[in-house]
Parts: sequence; structure tokens; C-alpha cells
Amino acid sequence: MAVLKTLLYLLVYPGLLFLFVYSTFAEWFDRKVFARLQNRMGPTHTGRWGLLQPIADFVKLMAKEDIVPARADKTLFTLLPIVGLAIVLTAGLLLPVWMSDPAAPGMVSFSGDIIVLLYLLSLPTLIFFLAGWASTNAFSIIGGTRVLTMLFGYEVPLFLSVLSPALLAGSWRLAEIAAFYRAKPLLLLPNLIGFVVALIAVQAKLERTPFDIPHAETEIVGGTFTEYSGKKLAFFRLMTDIELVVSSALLAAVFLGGFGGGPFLGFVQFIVKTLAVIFLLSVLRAVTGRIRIDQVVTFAWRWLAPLAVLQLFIVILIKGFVL
Amino acid sequence: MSFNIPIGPQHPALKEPISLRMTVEGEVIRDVDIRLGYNHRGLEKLAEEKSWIQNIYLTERICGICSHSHATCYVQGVEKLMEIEPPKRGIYLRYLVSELERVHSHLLWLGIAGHEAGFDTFFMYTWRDREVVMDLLEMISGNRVHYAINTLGGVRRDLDEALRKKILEGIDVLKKRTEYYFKIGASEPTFVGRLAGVGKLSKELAMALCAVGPTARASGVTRDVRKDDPHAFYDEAPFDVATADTCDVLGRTVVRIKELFESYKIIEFILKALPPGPVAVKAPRKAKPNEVISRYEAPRGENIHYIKSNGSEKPERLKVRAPTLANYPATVEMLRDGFIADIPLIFAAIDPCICCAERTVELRNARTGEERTVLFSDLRRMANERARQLPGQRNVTWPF
Amino acid sequence: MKVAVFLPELLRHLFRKPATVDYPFKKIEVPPDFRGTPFLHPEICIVCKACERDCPAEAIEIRSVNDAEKKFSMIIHNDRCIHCAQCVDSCPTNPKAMEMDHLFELADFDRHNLKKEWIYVRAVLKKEPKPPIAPAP
Amino acid sequence: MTDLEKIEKAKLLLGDKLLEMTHPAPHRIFLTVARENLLAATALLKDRLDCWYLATISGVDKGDVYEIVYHYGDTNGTINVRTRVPKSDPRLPSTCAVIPGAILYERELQDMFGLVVEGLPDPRPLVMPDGWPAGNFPLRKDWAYERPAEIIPGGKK
Repeated sequence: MAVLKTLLYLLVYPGLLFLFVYSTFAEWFDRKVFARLQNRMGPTHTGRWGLLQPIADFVKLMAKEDIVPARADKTLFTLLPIVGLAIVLTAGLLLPVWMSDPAAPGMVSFSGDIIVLLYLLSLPTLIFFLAGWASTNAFSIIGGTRVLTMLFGYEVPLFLSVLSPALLAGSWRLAEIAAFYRAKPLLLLPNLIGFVVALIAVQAKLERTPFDIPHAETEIVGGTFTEYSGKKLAFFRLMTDIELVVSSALLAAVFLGGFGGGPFLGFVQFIVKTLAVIFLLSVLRAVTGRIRIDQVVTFAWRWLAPLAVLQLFIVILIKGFVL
Repeated sequence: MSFNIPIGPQHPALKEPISLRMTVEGEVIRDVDIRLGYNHRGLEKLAEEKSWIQNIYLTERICGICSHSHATCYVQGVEKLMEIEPPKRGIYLRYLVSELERVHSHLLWLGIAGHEAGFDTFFMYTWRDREVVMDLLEMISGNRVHYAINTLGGVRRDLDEALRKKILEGIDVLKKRTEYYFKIGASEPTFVGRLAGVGKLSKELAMALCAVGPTARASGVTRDVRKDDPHAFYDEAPFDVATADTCDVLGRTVVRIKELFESYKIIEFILKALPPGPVAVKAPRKAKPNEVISRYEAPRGENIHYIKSNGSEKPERLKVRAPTLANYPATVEMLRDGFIADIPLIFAAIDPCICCAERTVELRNARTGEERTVLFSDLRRMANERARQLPGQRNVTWPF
Repeated sequence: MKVAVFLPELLRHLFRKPATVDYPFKKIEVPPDFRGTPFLHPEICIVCKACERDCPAEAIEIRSVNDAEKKFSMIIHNDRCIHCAQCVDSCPTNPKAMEMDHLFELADFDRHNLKKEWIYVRAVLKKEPKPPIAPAP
Repeated sequence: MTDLEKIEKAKLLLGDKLLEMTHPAPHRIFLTVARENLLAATALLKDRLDCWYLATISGVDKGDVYEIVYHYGDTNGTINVRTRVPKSDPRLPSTCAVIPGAILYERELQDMFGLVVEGLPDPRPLVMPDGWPAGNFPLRKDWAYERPAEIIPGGKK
């Protein structure tokens, strides 16, 4: 029975199937919002309001010819999309989808899971870099180096800003952090700076405008994914979608608190909160143009990192004097 | 470590085929080779086999975006050869279309600049507003791209009062939108940060390399055929030559937006002063032996046609120089020592129309065997000997 | 310093109707003067071949089918046509024998389907009957 | 500067280098110089008559000579320098040393008319595709293009 439960947990909910469905929905939502902001329609034809469009894209890519360049490192080239997908799926399991009750948490909730989640979220960046490097294409290599260069910019602000609320809550466990803020919702307000910093850093992590530098198509064609096609590209795209869901869920859990109300309401809250974060990310995507790689690093260290440190100070002060 | 990256002949940043071969070190471009010849249609040879009337439509198809400018340049030259004078209303209508075309071309370019800078929202908005002028052109001429409004001795279609009102309304909408773009679009920090200080071209270099159009005007070279060598009614039209002195992509953007306002002014002038009367006179089928140089300020710069007739129904020689070709040597200079990230912007900033630039050869076998690229190093050496280059200043900081 | 200057405009658009049209299902009307493809009114055509001579794309082909009956065939190669309407301008008859329609969705899988052919008998220009010349007194 | 002033100044500048001068239309001045004097004339015009902007170079096949016209845009019109190159000796000095922007047009001349532009910094073909047969110069009048028969792919017939 336990085995069956684990399998169900891994494959159906909140594992593979749920993440697949929800991430495609998130992509649809992102695309639709992006399009509407630009006065366009967005996906319309596949399914009601184009809801099935991301799935159709996925299926189409799965059916396409899969080409491995002759000079590429074939093992690495083939392995990377699968490993990457596995990593983000694992990260998805750690999300507090509905169980924010610290007494009976989710299956893999443990002290320090926020650290593990952050760690799992940095791994895709490495995967992208390796994917670019393994392709041995000039564009991919440039894309790969850009991925790494950007990593040095946004990773520190992201960690600092996500860990500040955890510090305030006094726990390294997502469920406990959510429970803490459910008890004291007013304490979410001091974390506002951290939320903004984390939003921007997550945007950079997800390589979306203005940080879509590693695959800026007008400069370096497909960037890291230039040589990828067919199933491998489909996996990579799915991976990016799931990464979007996981990172926005992380931000939602840490910064937006929770309001309890049992499994069903908790699940609805989870959806609403993540969609709100995705909406903000889409607006950020629509409102900016792509910046240059040197501008990313300058921006991250001149603005994001100091703001994140400021957030940390605020949290420490509150913890020392108010609580 | 330096390596070569090929931009083109097929590349997302290029809407038409051209090959730019970059030698890059990290993210910095060290050398650029340009190779032309992917888009040759042999138009100049073909023009010698077609009659004067057929050539109107042939020259119109030199370019898809500035189709009217080539046809007008050709037609006003041939009218001089045939010694016919189109009626005033015809001339006004012809240049009404040409100013509307300039508006559409510059709006298109603004969108492209946004797209190349990864600012897709700007791209969508400008192109949405460009539809206004495209619809007007369709109503005037019957088609969105190839207006075919020119004929020898005037224009082919007249304008009625309702359409005149519609154009004025459309121009009002566009004016508001353009002001908005000027105010807002040019101050969005991520966008301006990408444009400012990129693709420097000093005035001396622009002159030595014979740059034309907004590229030259953004470097402070005040050249505009409409002012220097006024054709048709441009000596009476109220407008100023838009220039900038920043010598970078931001300057080229500013020049184009300013030119939009100048075009609106000219369009309103035309519609207010539109004289009554016929729109065309009958043209003969033959032209006396003569030669003529026809100049026209296309949206991308000066367009020059050299037409020679020998008394028959067909031209003896039609030489077309499109503005993009004149801007290639300058582009190479602009790209050098830039970042990879700036390639699409700098290249787009000359508003390249490769169709225009390449039209001369009958291309039967386009297979590329061994590589033959054009080395511009020698050109650069010569240009540097003749003109001092500004020290390469780059805006690498976050712009606020 | 300005940040996100486009934001108000963006949020306004979120609640506005899209500017695009759901194209294959909904279509925009073309203006009345739209230049579509040329077609022939065979009953007026006098076979002067002005259109064939002036066509820049060599898309018009007029052949004699039967010399005795003055029967001609005109083929318009729509795969070559550049829709410039010069044939309409060149047509000397009144009303014009050549005219443009409003079609713009012309794509086909087979270029042969794009050919349009008319076989017709040449029309004769109607002349005003001349007033009889008064006989000299 | 009016056309007449320009004409006077050009006469003064070029002296006996000037073979012929026409003024067929307002703002259009055609000068003819010998091939040997082309470079000197170009330099003079550029420095003294403000002809720094070379619009283009056209070539015309006139039977036994090629007529090469350099179109300069000056402040308010064009000055066109014409030179004749005999077909038997198709050589032309390069003006790149004076006007660097001339390189594209001169290379185009080489491709189109089979002229040899001497002193060109980079004499490789510009617009011809690779594998273009040598000795084919499309804009010569004796070069004719044979259009291949049109084959329409498709079902019917």
C-alpha cells in the first residue's frame, strides 16, 4: 500500500501528471496574459480559449525528427534533457501544495526543504550550460557562457531574499514558514522588498525578458537550445514550464503566506497564488526589453544584491526588536 | 579565445539573406566580413528588355517596404526623359503616397528595433499602429504593399473627399501615438540602455564612407535630397531635416521619429493644398535619346536612378542605387568592437533592405561552393587614414 | 529615473479588445477599390492585345483559336500575375473589358488551377452611325 | 552655389583635363575627363567642389567603349564625371584612395562589365555567386540571358 501511495504521489499528484498539466496551464496563462497585454489574442484555436495549445506544442515536438549533431557529445547531449526534467520534477515534489499544516505535512516535507528546493532550482542553470557546451555550436557555446555569467548575477540576491522570510519565521521548512505567516499575516509586509528582488531574480533564473539573454533569438539564434530538436527540445520546454511553476510556487509559499482551510481550499489558494506570481512575471516580461549581459551583472550587483541585504537587515531588526 | 560566428545568410535577426561573418572574442566583435549576393534578381539587365511602362512595376518590385520610392524615382526620371509634365494634382497625390510610405516604413523600423532589442511589446504596439497607415494606403491605392499608384505622367487613381477626411483622421491618430512613443518608448530604461552608445559612427567616417539617410543624419550630416535637390513640390512643402548628433542607434531612432512628425506635416500640407484637376497626362511610348539622373529621398536614404534612353520603347540602361548598399561600409565600422548582443540592433539601425541593395545580377546558381567573403579591413584602414575615429566609448552601465 | 514606463498602457490593454482578427474565421472587408485578380468580359474584348503587350509579368496570353470565326482565347496566368492592374489601364474599350475583382485568397496547391481561360469571339467596336453625306447639289 | 558658379569653378579647377561639359537640366552637370586624369580630377572635385559623397558609379556599354559615370551628390545637385574606357583595353583606375566608399561600386563594375579596376584594395568578386563562369559579364550588351523553358510542377497535364 505504501508503495502504491508513493507511486501515486510520484506519478500523479503532485508528481509528474499534475505538474505536467499545471505547467502547461501555466504556460498557457503566461502566453495569454502576455498576448493580451500586447493587444493580441494569444492562443485561441486548440481547445477552449486555446487551453490545449502548450500540450499540442509538446505533442508536436515529440513527433518531430530528433537530430543529434555529429560533433556533439552524444551521451551528455541525450542525457541532459532527461536529467533536467527529473531535477525540476523532484523540486516540484517539495512544494507545499495543500498541506500547510506543520503537524501533518506533505510526504517529503522536512526541515531544510527550502534549502534543498533552492539548490534544485539552481541545477537547471547548470544543465542549460552543459547543454550549450555539449552541442559544440558557436551559438550554443555563447548561450552557455551567458547562462553561467548570469548565474553569478542573480543567484545571491535570490537566495538572500528568499531566505529572509524564512529567517523571520525561524524555520527552514516551507510548511512551517507558511504556517508562521498564516498566524501573523502582517509580518508579510516587511518582506515586500525581498519579494520584488526575488521576482526579478526568478525572472532572470527562468531566462525570460528582460533576461532572455542566453537564448536571445535575434542575436544567437536559439542560444543553448540551438541544436536541440524533437523530443529533447520538448523535454527542455517542459522543464522550463515546470521550473516556472516551481519557482512561482516557491515565491507564493514564502512571500504570500497561507490562509488555511483544509485540502481543497488550500489547493485553490495554491493555484491562485502561483497564478498571481506568474501574472506578475508576465507583466514584467511585457514591460521590458532585453538587456545586455554586462547590464545584467551590473544591475544585479548594484541594485538587487544591496536590496536583498537591506531586506535581511530589516528582518534581523524586526526579529530582534519586535518579536 | 576568438572564434567565428556566422550571422546569416539565414538568421532570426535578418529578415533577408545576407552573410555577416563575425570574429568574436568572448562577447566582443573583432572583425566583420560581409558577403553579398544571396538575393540577386538581375533587375538591371531585365529592365533593358522591358518597356517603359512595364519597368514601373519592375522597379516597384525592387523592394517590398519602400516599393513606392523606387517606382517614383524611376517615373520622375522617365517623365523628364519624355519631356512630359504631370499635372499638379497628380504630383501631390504621388508624394502623398510617398510620405505615407515613409510613415509606414519608419513605424515598421521602430517595431523592428524593439524586436531586435527583445522589447516585443513595443514591437506589437508600433506594428498595430502601422496598420492605420497601411489601411490608408490600401484605400488610396488598392493594395497594401505594392501600391502601383504611379504611371508615366501622373498617378492612376484619384482621391475623393471622404478618403481625404479619412486620411486626416488617421494622421491625427498616428500623431498621438507617435508622440506617445517618443515620450514613453524612448525613455523605457531597458530599451534606451540598449540603444544609447551603441554602433558609433563619427561624422567624418559617415562622410568618408558615403553613408546616406537616417544613418548619416544621426551622425550630424545634414543631407536630405528633399531639401538639397528638391524634386517635385518639396521646395514649397514645409518641413525640416531631422538630425541628431549622438552618432549611435539612439540617434538613428530619434531621427526616424522626428521624420515621422515631418512627414505628418507634409501630408497635412498636401491634403490642405490639394489642387483640383486631372491626375495624369498621356505619356508617349518612346523617349528621345537622353540621360537623366533621378534622385529621391527614400525612407532609408537617398535613392538614385540613372536612366539612359536610346529612342526606343525600352531603356538602354537603368542603374539603380538603393540606400542600403551605400550604408554597408558604414555598418561594418559600426559593428566593430561592439558586443554580440548589439549585432541585430546595429545592423537593423541602417534599416537594411537587402532586396533593394541587391538587384543586379541574374542569379541562376546560388549554390555556395568555396567561401568568398568580402574583407573590409582594407577599407577600414583607408577610412581611418582619412578620418579620425572617435575613441570607442561604450555605455556599459545601467542607464539610471 | 523611470521604471516600467509602459506599465499603465499595458494594464489598460489587458481589458481592451484585441487589435488582431481571428483571421481564417473572421475576415476584414477589403476596400472597394481593392486590386484583386484581373478577369475578362469576353463580350466586350476587341482583341487589341494592349493588355498582353503592357503586362509586366507576361501573365496574359492571347491566342487565335479559329481565324475564320475570329475566335480567340485569352489565358490569364494567375500564378505569374502581379496584380498591378496595368491591363485594366491599358484596355481601350469603354466600358473596360478587363476588370479587377476583390479576391485575395488565391493560394492553391497546383499552379495549373490558377490559370483562367476564356474562349470568345472578338467583339466589334460599335461605331456611331455616320450621318449620311448630303449629296452635292 | 548655383549651377553656373559650379560650372565656372569646375572649368577653373580642371583646366585642360576637362574634355566636355554639359548641363542638360537644372542641378545636373556632366563633366567628361580622360581615363588618365580621372583620379586627379576626382581628388580636385572632392577637395575643392565638395563632392565627397559618391552616390554611385554607373557603367554603360556603348558598343566599342564603356562609359563610366561617377555620380557625386554635392550641396544642391549632382555632378557627374564621365570617363570612357575602350573595350580593347578595359582598365580603370580605382578612386578608393580618394573616396573609400567607392569600393562596392567599383567591385560591382568589375563583376558587371569585366573592367579591371586597378588599385582596388580588395578586387574579389562582390555580387556574383560562387562558381559563376569566368568571362560572363551580364551588363554587357552582347551578353544575353536565355530564359529556360518554364516547367510548372503539378497534377494537370
